[in-house]
Order: sequence, then structure tokens, then C-alpha cells
Amino acid sequence: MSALSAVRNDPRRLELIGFALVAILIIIVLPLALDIFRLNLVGKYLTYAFVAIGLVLCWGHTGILSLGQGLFFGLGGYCMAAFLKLEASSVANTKIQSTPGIPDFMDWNQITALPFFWAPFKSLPFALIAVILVPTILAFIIGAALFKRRVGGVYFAIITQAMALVLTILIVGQQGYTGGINGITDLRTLLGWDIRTDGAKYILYFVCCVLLLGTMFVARFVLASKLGRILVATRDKEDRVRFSGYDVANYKIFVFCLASAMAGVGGAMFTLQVGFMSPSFVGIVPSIDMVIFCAVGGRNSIVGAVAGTLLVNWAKTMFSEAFPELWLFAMGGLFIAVVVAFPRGLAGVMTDQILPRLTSFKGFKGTGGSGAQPTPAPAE
Amino acid sequence: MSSEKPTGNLLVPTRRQLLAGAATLSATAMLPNLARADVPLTSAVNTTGLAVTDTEVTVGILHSVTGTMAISETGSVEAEKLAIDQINAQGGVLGRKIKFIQEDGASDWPTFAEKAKKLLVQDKCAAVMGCWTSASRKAVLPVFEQYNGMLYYPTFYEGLEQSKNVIYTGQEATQQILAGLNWVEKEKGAKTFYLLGSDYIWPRTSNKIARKHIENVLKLKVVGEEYFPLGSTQFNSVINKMKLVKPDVIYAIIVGGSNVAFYKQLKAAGIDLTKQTLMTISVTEDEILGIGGENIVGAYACMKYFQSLDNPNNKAFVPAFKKMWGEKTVIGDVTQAAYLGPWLWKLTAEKAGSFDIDKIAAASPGVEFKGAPEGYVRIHENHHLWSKTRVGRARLDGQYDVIYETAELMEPNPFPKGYQ
Amino acid sequence: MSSSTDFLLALEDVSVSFDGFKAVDGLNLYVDKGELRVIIGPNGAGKTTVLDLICGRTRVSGGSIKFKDQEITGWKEQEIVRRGIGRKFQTPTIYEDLTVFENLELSVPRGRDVVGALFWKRTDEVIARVREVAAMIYLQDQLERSAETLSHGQKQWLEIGMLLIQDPELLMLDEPVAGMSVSERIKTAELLNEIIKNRSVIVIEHDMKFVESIAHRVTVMHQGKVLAEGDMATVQNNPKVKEVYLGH
Amino acid sequence: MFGYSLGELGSILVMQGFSGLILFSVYLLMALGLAIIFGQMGVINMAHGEFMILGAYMTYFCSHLFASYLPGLYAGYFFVAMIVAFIASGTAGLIVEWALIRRLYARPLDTLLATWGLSLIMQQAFRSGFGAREVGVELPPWMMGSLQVTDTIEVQINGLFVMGLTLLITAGVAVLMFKSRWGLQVRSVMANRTMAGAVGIDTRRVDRLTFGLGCGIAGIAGSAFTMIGSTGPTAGQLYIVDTFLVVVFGGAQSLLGTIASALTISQSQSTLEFFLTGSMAKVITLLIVIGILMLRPQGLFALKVRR
Repeated sequence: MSALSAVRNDPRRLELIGFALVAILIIIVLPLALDIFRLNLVGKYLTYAFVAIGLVLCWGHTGILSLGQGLFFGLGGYCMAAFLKLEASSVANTKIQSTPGIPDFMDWNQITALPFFWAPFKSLPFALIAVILVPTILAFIIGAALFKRRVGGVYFAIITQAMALVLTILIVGQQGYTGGINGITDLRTLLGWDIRTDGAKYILYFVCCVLLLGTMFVARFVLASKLGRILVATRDKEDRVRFSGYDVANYKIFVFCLASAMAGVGGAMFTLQVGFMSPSFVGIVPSIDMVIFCAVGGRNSIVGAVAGTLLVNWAKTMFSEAFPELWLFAMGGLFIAVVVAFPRGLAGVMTDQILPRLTSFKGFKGTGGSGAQPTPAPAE
Repeated sequence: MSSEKPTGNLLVPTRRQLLAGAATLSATAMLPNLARADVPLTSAVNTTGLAVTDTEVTVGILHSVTGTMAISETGSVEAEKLAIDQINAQGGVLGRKIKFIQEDGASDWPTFAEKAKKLLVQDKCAAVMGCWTSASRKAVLPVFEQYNGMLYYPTFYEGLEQSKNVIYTGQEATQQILAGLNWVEKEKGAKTFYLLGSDYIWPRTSNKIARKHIENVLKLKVVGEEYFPLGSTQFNSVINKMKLVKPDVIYAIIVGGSNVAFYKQLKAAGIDLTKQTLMTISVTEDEILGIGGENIVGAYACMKYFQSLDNPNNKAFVPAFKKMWGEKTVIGDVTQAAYLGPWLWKLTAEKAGSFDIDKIAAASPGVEFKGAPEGYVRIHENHHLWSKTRVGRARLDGQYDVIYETAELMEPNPFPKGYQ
Repeated sequence: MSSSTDFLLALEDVSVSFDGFKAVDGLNLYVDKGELRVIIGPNGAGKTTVLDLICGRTRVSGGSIKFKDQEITGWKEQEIVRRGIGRKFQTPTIYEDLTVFENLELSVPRGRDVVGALFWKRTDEVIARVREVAAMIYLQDQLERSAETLSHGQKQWLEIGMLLIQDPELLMLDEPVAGMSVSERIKTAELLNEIIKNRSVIVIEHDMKFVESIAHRVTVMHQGKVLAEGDMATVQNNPKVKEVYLGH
Repeated sequence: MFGYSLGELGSILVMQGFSGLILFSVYLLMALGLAIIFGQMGVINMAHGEFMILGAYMTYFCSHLFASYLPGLYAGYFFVAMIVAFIASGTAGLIVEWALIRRLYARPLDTLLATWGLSLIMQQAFRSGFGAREVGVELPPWMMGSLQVTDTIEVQINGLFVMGLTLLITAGVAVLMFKSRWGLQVRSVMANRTMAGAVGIDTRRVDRLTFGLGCGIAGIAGSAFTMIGSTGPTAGQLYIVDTFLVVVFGGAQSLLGTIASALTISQSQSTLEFFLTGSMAKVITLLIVIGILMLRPQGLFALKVRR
């Protein structure tokens, strides 16, 4: 056993080191280095990392690129927001409205009673379950419909993108039920606990960190299992996997659902930390941005995805503060550079250029820290 | 691409440098000021740790310079910088020069919230001039209330809001809508209205108010109401519908890029706005730049300010604006409202004798600005402005002829009874 | 004609057409248990298409395919595989990113559902089985090599190994010796003769020498039809076959 | 809402059909360039919208040029503008292909990301180049207004113009693809790159020209859009998803399919728009398309081939 996996152990160990570094960075270094304002920003970025990790699973390793992850991020966020909004819209807080006790945006749209599908969100447990379940179910429907019919590659990407667009238009158009383009704003307390205070922000940040690390380990467990290798196999030689007797579609559906669930959790943490949710995270642009985070960090590496997310967002904030008019140039340039020059992102640079110089043993390969360039699934 | 760039754009940075230069110049010129006795002590005017020194006070400018909203918000940024420049040239506020920190909201609401927080928490801005869309205001409002900042918000908007920490320098819906409707009813003998809007809160709320006023107050008829996704460019279907029901008045609250498509398609469909009455509350001179005067000539707009307004304040304001930002620039309602922000804040600060947010908020009601390009404004207890409402008629050159203005100042009424 | 049950595989009147072009046209083909059948024929004769049809990669337009006396037309690939048909592609189709060991491990016919794969344990039994097959395909010393670094011939073997480890009753090999060195061809021939002991094999091959070295019965295909069938000698003397091969 | 007389309903149908046809031409015009690039090369050009806007800005540019220097010829500036737009976008396309796309042929999904980056850059370039505000492109008078067919039915001149243009370009592309030697080369390269290379076709050159042509057509589309749409730095993003759906829905390789899908989508959209609000019409149309794509992934018209 140990003899057999001797070679593969190294990237595994490598990955664990990466995990440790990430943990130290986000749990110890950043909280000490940054004031609460900046830290809260980092917390916001970390919520995107949930999505990026999901993309590592379904894009990096399985070769199915979803341009609709914002959809699931948004759904998770909205489920959380629904609960918080209902709590914030107590009769006492909303007596100025013509119908007290319902969210303000409903009142503005002449809705006089809480819609039935809002009612369950009065319960926190329901909301928390919904945060994970709603994205997963939707992902399952999309995945089952598409993968069973062997829709892959580009077609999958474009269809998921269209789905994201549909949901955006729906949310904006049905503002009586969704808050429209303003989103669901002015969220205050979670079970009476004010989430806007600095103290709360600290706590939420650490909750987010813990969940993120948890997600990283889940992803790692999946990738390290035989299932992980089947995913890679599917990406490279889908036919051969089929002719080894596997039902490829089921694996794709599974990984897509998993990624979506992760995105949902990210969305919920986003809502809690930022204090509102709006359709601008459901649409196409944020969805693609998240893919970019993942690509920059390295589409095959969990650690890379987190690092990439932090890096890109940090750069984005810095740039847009320093030269507002120029940051799009920088972003665009970065994307192109990464895709063309470093298809495996930071992680690739790390394992290919830097580590071999640092360490004696060479040529890491394997499912964990890095992997060879993915050849995208054939468009059928 | 770069080869085809016309050179006009290169002026933008140049202008900015000029401005910076001007600011520093005036700053040095006024240095003697500081020696003057009547400059109150910092400790006196700033008890809450805002960014106020003996010579400077910092304010924030928070608009979208990138993204889809940059189209609309550019004008506001320019106006606010002009106002700050002029105030500094007059010696600043409470003897202190205004220094501004500009942040980009990037047309993205959370970014607005993020930057607002930065301006308040990190930069300790004594006031922030900013936001444009309702969405961005909704996003920053909790931030301003939590960290107790002061926001001067320039856009005409849907109302239904009132905050200690916000001064709304634009009109709320009823101010902008009611007078206009009364006018078309009286002047045009309008009986039937067709309401159009982009699909979000402001047009929907405004149309709701318009409908209530038309049906309950004027006892007239609304024959259609339609909404289109933001950025939609296909209006042929609704134009066909309107051709059939032939409303006396088309009441359009379409925003952004959709405007261009809408008015071009109207014209192409042979609907001549010099014959068919159309009233809008969303098309300022800024939008006409994109629409093209020839496509909208004859349409009526109902708001509180037009560039062509004939009064001494405006006669001074327009040239000053053009001098700073170039002859080509136009000034719309929101741009003017944005210009009011810094002035109102200055006046309030001097009335309160302090930069403290609470004192500013308390002192605001009753503050009047006689130098307003729109003529005269006064802050209401509800932190909105008393202002006149005017109706303009679009000209071929993209300007409006002001053909009506309310005799009295309209009272701001963000929570209009009977209209909700 | 209803099917006879003693055949392992029975194709009857099978046709398929792509945009009107009939790639396979009313084809009948019967394979016995323990038989090694070689299909030869000029390019475009429809050889590979036949394999695609049998393993469910392409849907038949008409006719019936029975395996172990059971209609398998319309089945999904993985179902057919699980039923006991293994298929090797023309170009070696293996997982370059994984090691030889992992390639074989993934082919072990267990833990094929999602949960099973997620909680898969690499038992000594599995390891033993992998070793055993690796030895058969001359790769016992290459287990930890990443598959992409193997030679072309070795890749062909690995793919065969991935089929063997599933222990199929019918094995279909599309040009197994293509691009192999002479020594590799000989080894491959030995391998095949080893393989057929307890299963049937269909081989598509161009290399006549190699065919002679292995073939029991030969089927010659031309333009989607069976042109001739029989042992090597009779087929080679068949005038129609001569015409097809030498005529143009 | 249904209180119309029969006569009115009749003319509704006619005019709706007409606006449907306009929408159809618009979609087709948008999709053609993409159909060539995506269908023939498998490259996902997310910057397609920006190439269109580039064409639109060129038109804006020309209209000013003519207004100030050649007022006499103003009536005809639009034709010049379209040629300029074609050349500008086409050249930009060639440069992009050479600098970026050719490095990514092996990785279609990566072209998507790279061209997205490109679109961001182009947007900002437009913003710094032409200003953040939208620009109004003035049309020669003869293009405005509409023809009175009956007292209730009117058809819009610029609508007719767009249709004619679309017809022309579609025909042109068809001829180019299926009649010309170059089209043969393109198709053979797409069918079998190595083989085509072997028989002495300069595949690189073919790729570059194909991409250039696609972008050029996008440029023309953009210039035509100034008649009905708005021209701003970010306007391009509005079109990209619709455009891709049209192409995918039609079946990537098939020009006929693209036409058919453009027709289906536009008609259903404009019909729905008449009875529902714009937003819901959009949503339902998209859902229908997605639904059909789920049932028939290969799109409406796709060749069945041995994989």
C-alpha cells in the first residue's frame, strides 16, 4: 500500500501543507493584520472561494464548465436573506407601512400578505436547509437533464449561463416577491443577534473561515477518493470510463450538485457578512468572475482556488481605489495572461516552477496539488 | 482599436489635473485665512473624530466611474467637484478647505456599500456626496446609519424613505409627478394615459403614484401599463399596442440605454412627438445626448431643473460648469441636484457651527440655498428639499424649453397618503 | 429468421446510415463462444462502425443485436459493458493523467456507483488483481508510472489490460497492433492467444501477417456488407476479396 | 387588453409579425458572425458584443466626419460607415486572432475566458476612448419614419433597411461558404485540420480570415444597430447571451439552423411580448429555448456523424 502510493503521497502532503498555510493565513494572520473593515472585506471574498472550490471540482477535475455558479451562490444568499428579512420586518419595525409585518419591498409593490413560499423562511432551520438544498435540487434538475443527454463542454457552459440570466430577469421582474434590482437590503439581526456590529462581523468571519476549511476538506476527500480519479478519467477519456462500466452522467450530476451546494453556502455567508443580497450576484458577470478566480488560482487546485480568489479580489479592490478608470484593463489583462500563459494558474506555477527549485524530488503529478492540463470534454 | 480613438477623450485626465491644480492654487491663495481669528478651533467643530484638521476637512465622492451606471453618474461627479472647487475658492467651510476622496462604486451595489464603509470608517469623511440608483442608495443606507455618516443623494427617486443620515437633494416621486400630470390635464386636455417604465422600483413606484393621481384625483383613465427589463432594446410590440389604443399621453419612465432604443423606435414607427403628447420624468439633457435631439424633439419632461433655466444663479452656474468640464458637456436635473450637495452641507455646517454629524442632521431642516441654479431650495424636516417643479419641451438641439413652472415650492412628501 | 441461441453474439440484418450514407447495410454476423474472429476489409468498409454498434456507441437504424441470446440494441454503453462486452479503441484510450495502477484500478468491475466510488477501499484483493493483470500485459514493473509516459505499444497493452481486468466474455479489439514494433507484435499475438482461452474475441486488423498468426475465422467486409467469411486460406483465394484488395 | 376589433387584431398581427421580422433580422445579423466563428472554428468569442459596439462607434465616427466635412453626401454616409465598421472590426479580429486566439485552438473553453478578458479591456477602451456616456448616432432623414400601408398598418423604413441588409449579408455568407474556393477551404479545415494541412491549405491563414470575417460581420451588425439600439461602452454585453443561444439553438455547424433558430426565437419573443410584459416574455422565451436544447442538445439542424 504505502509502497504503491509512495509517489502520489508527495502532492497529497504538499496539499496538506497548503491547507495549513491557508488556515494560518485566514484565521491568524489576517485578523491580526487587518482592521475589521478590511477583514470584513476578506470575509466577503472568502465567500466567493466556496464557489471557486466547487469549480475546481466540476471544471478543473471533471471538465464541465458552469457559467451559472452565480445562480447557486445567489439562491443560497437569497434563502438566508429571506429569513433575515422576515426577522427584520417585525410589525414594530414596519409600522410605517400600509401593511405592517411584511418586508418593505413587498409593501412598496402593493402586496398585502406574505406570499406562501416566503412563510417557511420564518424558521431558521428551514432557511439553513434551504441554503444547501435549493441550489442542489436546481443543480440536480439541470444536471440530470443535460448530462443524461451528454450535453457537455461549450453547450453546458452556454446553457448554464442562460439559466443565470433567466433567474436574474425573474428576480428583477418579480420585485414584489424578490426585492427586484435593489435586492433584499437592510438585514439586521439573526435571532435577535445584531449582525452589523464589529463583534458580530468578527464572529461571522471566523464562522466563514471554518466553513471554508470544512469545504476544502470535503473537496479534498472527494478528489482523493476513487471517485476523484473517475472524474479526472471522465474529463480526459469519457468514452473509456463508459466502457469500463461507469454511468458517467451520475458522476457529473453528483459533482455539479456538490459544487452548487458549496456555492449556496458561500452565498449564505455572503448575505450574513455583507448584510444584503441582490441580483447583481446571480447574473452572468459574477458567474464568469468566479470562474476567473478559480482559473487564476489554478483550476485543479483547491488551495489555488482560495488563493486565486483572495488575490484577484484584493487586486480588484486596490486597483479600483487607486485608478478607478483603469482597473478593467488590469483585470482583463490578468485573465488573458492566466489563460494563455499559465493555464494551471498559481498552483501550476507553484508546482512547476517554484517547488522543483526548492525541493529535491521533482515532477509532482496527481489529483491533489496539481494535475496536467485538462482537455475539455468534447462538445457533442 | 486604439487607432480609431478620437483625441477628445484625452482631455479627461487633463481636466482632472487642471482641477487638482486649481484646488491647490486656491488652497495656497487662501492660506492667510488660517491666521484669521474667526476660524473656530478644530476641537470645537469636530468632537467625533472626523477627518478635520485646522486647514482641511475631508468629504467623500462616491459614484460609478465604471460599469453601466458610469453613463449617468459622470455628470454628478463633475458637478460635485465644481461645487467643492467654488466653495474652496470662497474660503472653504468653517475656514477649512474641502479635500475630497473619490471612490468608484463600479455600478455594483455591494461595492457601493464597501466603499461607503471605507469612506466613513477609514477616511472619516465629514460628508459623502454620492449614489445615483435607488439600489446603490439602499445598499449604502444601512452603512450610513450604522456608522453615522452624512449622505447627500442627488437623484430624483421613488420616495418611501427618510433617514437622519441622508439629505435628498433630488425630488421624490410626488414632487416630480403630480404637478406634471395636472399640467397635461389642464394644458393638453389629456383624458387617457399609457404608462411605461423600466422594470425596477423607481419607475414602478412612480407609475403607481401617477396611476393613483390620474384615476383618483384627476378622474381620468389609464389605458395601459408596461415594464421592460433594464437594457431592453425592443419596443416595437408596445409601440404597436399604443398605436391601437391611441392614448392622449404616453407617460414614459424608461432609463439608461433603453431610452435610446425607445425613442428611436418611436420615431421610426412614425409617432411624431410634436403631435403625440409624451411626458417623461427620466430623460434629462444627459440622456438626450445618447438619444439624439432629432428623436425626442417635442417630448415633455417634468423635473425641477433644466439647463436652459433663465435665472441669475443658473446664468452663472452653466458657464462655470462648461469652463471646468468643456463646452460640449450638458447639465441635467441630477447634475444640478448633485451640485447642491456640497453647498447645502457647507451652509448647514456653518449654521450648526460644527461638522459633527448629529449637529448637521439636526441643523439641516430649514437651511436654505439662495444660490441654487434651480433658483431657491430649502431643506424640509424630512430631509428632502422644497423645490419648484417645471415642465420642459425638448428641442432639436437636445435642450429643453421651460414652458411651465409651479408657482409655489412643492412640499416633499416621501410617504404620500392615498398614493400607496 | 429468428435467432439461434448457441451463439454468444448474433447480429442479424443490422444497418445504420449517417445522413443517407449506409455505413452498415443488412449485416449478419455470428460469433461463437471461445472464438477469435478477425474482421478485415478496406478503409470505410464499416468495420469500426460494427464495433460501435455492438457496444452501443452508435444506435442501429435497423436489425437486431443479441448477446448471450438477449437483445441489447438500445442499451446504454455501461449496461452492455456490465453485461460482459469489452471494447478497445483504434487509438489507445487510457487515462494519461493517472498511473498505470490507477488506470487498472478504475477498471476493476466494482464500486461503479457514485457512493461505491466515493467510499472505495483499495483492498489487498484489488491490488493482487491489478498486479496479476499487469503481469499479463507486461507492465508489472510500470505500475507507478504515469500512463502518458508509456510507449505507444505499452499504451495499447494497458488498454487491453483495462478490459481484461473486467473479465468480459466478449472482447473487441480495434487494430490492437497498430503502430507496434515487431517484437511488440509478437508479444501481443502471444497475449491474444492467452486471452482467448476463456472468452471470445473480435479483432479488426489490417496486418495480414498478424492476422494469419492469430485468426481462427476471418470475415471480410466491404461497403457495409459481409463480402466473404471462412478461414484464412479460403478467404484469401476468394476472387471477390482479391478484387476488393487488389482491384483498386 | 383584448378589447380590439377584428380589423385591429388583423393589423396587430401584421405589425407584430413585422416587428417580429425586424427582431429576426437583428438576431440573425448578430448571430451570423458568431455562427461562423463558433460554428466553423469552435471558438467561443465572448467579446463578440464588443466587436459589434466597435462597429457602432465607427458609424458614430463616420456620421460626425460626414456632418462636418462632407455634408453634401450625408444622406449616404451610412453605407460608408458600414464598410468602415466592417474593416475596423475585421482588422481588430485579425489582430486578436493572431495575438490571442490561435494559441488556444486546442482549448475551446479557454477561448471563452480569454475573450471575456478581452471584452473587459475593449469596454474600458471604449469608455476611455468615447466617454462613459452613450453616444447618439444621427441617421440620414430618409431612414426615419415609416410607410403607411393601410390606415392602421405602418412599416418602418429602418426596419426594412435592416431586413434588406440582413438578407444581403446572409446571402453573401452563404455564397462565400458554399460556393467560393475559400469557403471550401474553411469547411475542409474544420472537417479535418491535419488533412487539409496535408493537401496544402494554409490552415492558419484560413483560421485568421474566418475569425476576421466573423468579427467584421459583427461590426456591420453593430453599425446597423445604431438605428434601433443604443451605443455605449457596455451595450455589447446585452447581446452576448441571446446571440449564443441563437447559434447553439440552431445547431452550431449549420447556417440554415442559425436562420431557423433566429426566426423561432424572435417570433416567439415578439408574440409573447404583445400579451405579456417584456420581462416575462424574455424569461419564457429563454426557458423554451433551454428546454428544447435539453431535449435536442445538438440543436435544430445538426449533422449526424460517426463520432
